[in-house]
Amino acid sequence: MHSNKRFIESNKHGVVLACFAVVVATALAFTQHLTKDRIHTNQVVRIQNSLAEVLPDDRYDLPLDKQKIELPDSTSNKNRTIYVISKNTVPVAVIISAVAENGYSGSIEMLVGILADDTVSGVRITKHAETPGLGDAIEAQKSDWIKSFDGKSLAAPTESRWTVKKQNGDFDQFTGATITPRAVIHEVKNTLIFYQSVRQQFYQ
Amino acid sequence: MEETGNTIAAASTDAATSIKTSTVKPNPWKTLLLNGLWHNNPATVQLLGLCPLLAVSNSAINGLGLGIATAVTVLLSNVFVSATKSYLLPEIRIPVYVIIISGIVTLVGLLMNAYAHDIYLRLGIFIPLIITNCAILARAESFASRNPVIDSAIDGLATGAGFAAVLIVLGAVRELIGHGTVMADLHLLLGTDPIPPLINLGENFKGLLVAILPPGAFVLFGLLLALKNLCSSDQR
Amino acid sequence: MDTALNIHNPSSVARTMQLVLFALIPGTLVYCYLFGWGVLINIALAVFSAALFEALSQHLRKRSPATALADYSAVVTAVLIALCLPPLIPWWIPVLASGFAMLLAKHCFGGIGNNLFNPAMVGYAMVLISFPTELSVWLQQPTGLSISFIESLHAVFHGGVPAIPQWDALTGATALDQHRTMALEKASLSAINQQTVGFFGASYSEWTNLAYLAGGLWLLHKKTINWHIPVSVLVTLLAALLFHKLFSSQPLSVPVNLFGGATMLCAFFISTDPVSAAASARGRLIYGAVTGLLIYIIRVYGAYPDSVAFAVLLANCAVPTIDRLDIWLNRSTDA
Amino acid sequence: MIFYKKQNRIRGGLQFETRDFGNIETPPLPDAVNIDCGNEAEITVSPGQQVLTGQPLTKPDNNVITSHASVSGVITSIDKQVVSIKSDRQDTRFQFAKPVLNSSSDYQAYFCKMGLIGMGGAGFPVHQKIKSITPDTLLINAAECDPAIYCDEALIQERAAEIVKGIHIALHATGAKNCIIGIEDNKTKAIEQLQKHLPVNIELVQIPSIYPSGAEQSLFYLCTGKSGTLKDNKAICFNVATCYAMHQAVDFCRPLTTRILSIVQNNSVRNIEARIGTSLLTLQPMFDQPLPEKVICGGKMMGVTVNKNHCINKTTNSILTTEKPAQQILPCIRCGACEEICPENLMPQQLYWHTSPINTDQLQDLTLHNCIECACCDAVCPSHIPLAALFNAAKSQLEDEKNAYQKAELAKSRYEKRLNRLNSQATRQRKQLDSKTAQLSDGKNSDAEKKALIAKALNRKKSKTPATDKSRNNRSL
Repeated sequence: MHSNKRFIESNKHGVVLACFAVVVATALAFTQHLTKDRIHTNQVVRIQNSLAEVLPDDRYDLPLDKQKIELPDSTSNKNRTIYVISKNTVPVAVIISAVAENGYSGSIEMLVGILADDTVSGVRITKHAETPGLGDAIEAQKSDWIKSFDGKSLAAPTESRWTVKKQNGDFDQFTGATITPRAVIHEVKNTLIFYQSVRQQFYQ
Repeated sequence: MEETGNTIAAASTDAATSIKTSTVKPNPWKTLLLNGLWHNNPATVQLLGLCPLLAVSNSAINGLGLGIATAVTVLLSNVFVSATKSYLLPEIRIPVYVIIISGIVTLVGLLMNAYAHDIYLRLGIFIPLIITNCAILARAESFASRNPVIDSAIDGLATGAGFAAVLIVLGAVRELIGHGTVMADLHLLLGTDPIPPLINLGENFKGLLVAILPPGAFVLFGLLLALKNLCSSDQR
Repeated sequence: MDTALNIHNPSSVARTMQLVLFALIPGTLVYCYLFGWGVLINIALAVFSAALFEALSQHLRKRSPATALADYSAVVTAVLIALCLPPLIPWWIPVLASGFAMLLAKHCFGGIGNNLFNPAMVGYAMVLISFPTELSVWLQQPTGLSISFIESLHAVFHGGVPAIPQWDALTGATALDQHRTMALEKASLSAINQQTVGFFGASYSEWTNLAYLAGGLWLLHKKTINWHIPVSVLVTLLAALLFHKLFSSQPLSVPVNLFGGATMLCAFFISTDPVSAAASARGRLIYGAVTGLLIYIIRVYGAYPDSVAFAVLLANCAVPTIDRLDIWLNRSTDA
Repeated sequence: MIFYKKQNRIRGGLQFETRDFGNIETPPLPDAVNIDCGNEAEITVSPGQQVLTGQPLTKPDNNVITSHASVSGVITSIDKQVVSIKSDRQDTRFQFAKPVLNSSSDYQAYFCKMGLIGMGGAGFPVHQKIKSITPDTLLINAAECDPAIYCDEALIQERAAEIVKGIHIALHATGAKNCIIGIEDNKTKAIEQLQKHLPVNIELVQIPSIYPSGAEQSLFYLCTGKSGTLKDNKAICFNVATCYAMHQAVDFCRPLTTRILSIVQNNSVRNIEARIGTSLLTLQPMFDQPLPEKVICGGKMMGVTVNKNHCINKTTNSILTTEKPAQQILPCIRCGACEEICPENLMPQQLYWHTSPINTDQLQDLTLHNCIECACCDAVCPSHIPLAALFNAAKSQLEDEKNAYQKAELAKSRYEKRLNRLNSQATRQRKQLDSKTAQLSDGKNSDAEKKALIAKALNRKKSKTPATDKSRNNRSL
């Protein structure tokens, strides 16, 4: 008899818990439904903004993220994400994701925008763990250094000058940090070489 | 802490039931507000929720963002817990608190994701982690579950505001020392056009980078605690 | 252990600190000989500001400022900070470092004897984290006294030396930093050695390290410091380096790491600070080993070129645990 | 005689200084002496009484130390167990009968009568020491207990033959089979003298001249290599001065009325044989300079500061006028010097940390109870922290706490026992009651019987009530 009473007792707890769970779940489902579209828009806008940073404004049709493809990079055996940018359905530029593995502390992730004339339209760092105050000058918010890639191509400057000034290159180094900029420069160059190998796939 | 919760509960119910005694005692709502904001501040007195506090307070706007999220959560959870306290059987009260709090946090997270997307991304994991902020569970258990809805709401508001205030102050100090600005990027929260910072020491200001890095958070929070204790001891 | 002391050997905190200062003289002189007046200017700035901040903290804590300055501990802290900093660094950096050391690391914890962390290293780490750019500008070649005192003062207070137009070319990373850069870029060990090794250690800083070693040995001889910490730090560091050479493909030069950076300064002067080190002989051996291992780990895998400050501070964190462990070990061996 | 150097060493410790000094001097006979007889002794003399040198002042009792007049003269006053005697400058000796000493108990009684105590410093009565143990080994302590005391060294240098006689008496009195003498290796003259007089069956062991090897525990370890207490090793220890006193007592029937002590000053060391009860002021001629207000009695390390009118007693082994310079106590810098020097392998620095405020558990973990308060740590502390004094205070507080705890435990167990007793009593009563009720309700008693019982009870009550009412009324009136 006693155990029976306890059974009812514990069932009662279950029921109360379930009620709370249902109420909360309903509220959440409702909110999720309300915010779903807006959150999606936010995400799209965000990706577009980051892609747009490496491209001048007037050369593409929205949305940027529709033309997303993955291609293998034979030199690093990794897949690269490539966004093909079109204007009036004609491809005008590509944005290629790149990862510099040999940063001062860990790898540096970035996006490289390349126009149809094979010049760099822009480079932006998306993720890094470089020393604060020293290596983080690669961020566009911290310094203009990253903009020194704009308009460069594999032909100009010549391959040997794709390095820091200390090694007779065309690019500035930062005071106290050479590894970080060198890693970025090296990776942009690699990306350009990769771009050359796959170029004909976008521009028939 | 539980004890203080009890005394507040006792004081407020006393005052609410008998008007005669309330003339002798200070206004219970004022007491509740003062407790949450100063005397029993969750961050500087109870030292609860320090992980998010130290992690995200590297700028005033981050502090404000997490502060609002936390304050809303503690306010809503206090109200909910207080409103449903008659259904809260002792054996299942903690699971129910967890359901309520995690539901509210998810809700706040969704809303922030939708209406303050940049701040949401900046705060990252610390929005869902509000659930683990023991200050909230502590208020639900020690106050809301044994006090009327209005009192609980005020208590939640005071506690949340107290926590948010510490976050904002610490964030502002760190931002000022580290970057030379206060309240930069306010537009990220309001979703408007860029707003200039409240204080801007200029481009040439050489900030102490350590202030916005984690070690600086510990040092400055320690100094903030010392300052708070100094003020409290002066009052005494 | 049979160390019976002569009772007539007068010992006091002030005397200990004075001996430490004496032992730092050869290292300071060599440093000056290599890199000129900037070193002395750094020391002067740091000592002066440390004395000022010490007096200020004593005053704030309602104690007599004079008594605190009498024990020379602030001076030792300041000199250690100054010796870690690059010469010709802007004047406000040694001042700030001294301020952090005295106010935050020393007096916030209750003054001499109570500081959990080595004050000099707290001060240095604070400025290193805050101003990495300034802290990584070292004179690339030994200038000796070729930069005059007035020019040095100008460089410290206004930045740059007007008489030397190629100032930027003159500055660069230390041998240890260059070693790390080249290792990260997968240069060959021989190339690294060619670039960074002088006669027997890291180029140029090998001489300061040798001078610190000499001063440290003198301190050992005077029984001002115990052998445990220096031996433990150096042996562990050496063991870790050799272990790395055996098992890791990443190139690494043992001489540069052993006679480079602040290795010897750390082993004999920084980590031997008694207040922030472990209490017992066995504890000090463990403490030294922790420091040595951390120096290796942070130098090879960390984000800052020389890791001594961080290694010492992290080992300081471990001291209470080491002390507890020591009591526990004592009890279990007694039982 | 076996003579060798032992290689055992204690850990840490302080090195001795070797200082030169002349022969033992005898200061002029004092005009008056003040002899403290101790709190428990029963004084058998009265003011105005004439006493002779060596005459007992108290009744011999196994539990106390017998005191004797150290000069002949008239007792001027007895104040708080201190007997003051005005000397008559005759120094006439009180004659004791030649004792018959055949057994250990004879010796005990005789030593008690002659007021012999351990002269090394602790001053434990010799008769009690002999009574407490039947030893195998007799350890003779020829080492000084403090680096700045030279009285034993002087005694050995001049009176080695007498000491050896005393050792034979001690061997006889204790029944020990073998005997070891421990002496520091820097006392070359004293070692020479002992070597001259020692018979073959006594070992002379040189120990390193490091403080605190003179403590009997360390000395025993250094001489034998055996650790553990003396009692565990069936050993007994006497100081050389004690042996000398035994010789004086047995062979010349002289009670303990003088003692040899060192006067240590900045420029000189003198050893004097002074009468017990002599005031330091009357010893002024023995000092180079005017006596300072305060001097240290009992050695540099463990001595205590006393006033200049202090009187010499049986345990006064030295007077230091070299006062420690008053140094400011600074915060501990954890340099670890104290830990290195500690002969007991303790961690004084950690102990110090836990003495303010006292952390009982930690202090016990760090084995504070093993501290011998040798004050080596004080001597090396660069911050001049009086560690030994702090440890002494902490030890006594720990002791108090332990006692209080034991008392509380005792009271608790008493209370629990009482509670148990009451409980069992209550259970017993309840059982009795239950059995009674069971008897009443088991059906044997019919309803009528019950009614009758009730009525009977009611009647009983009725017959009582008026009386109580009346008394109540009376009271209210």
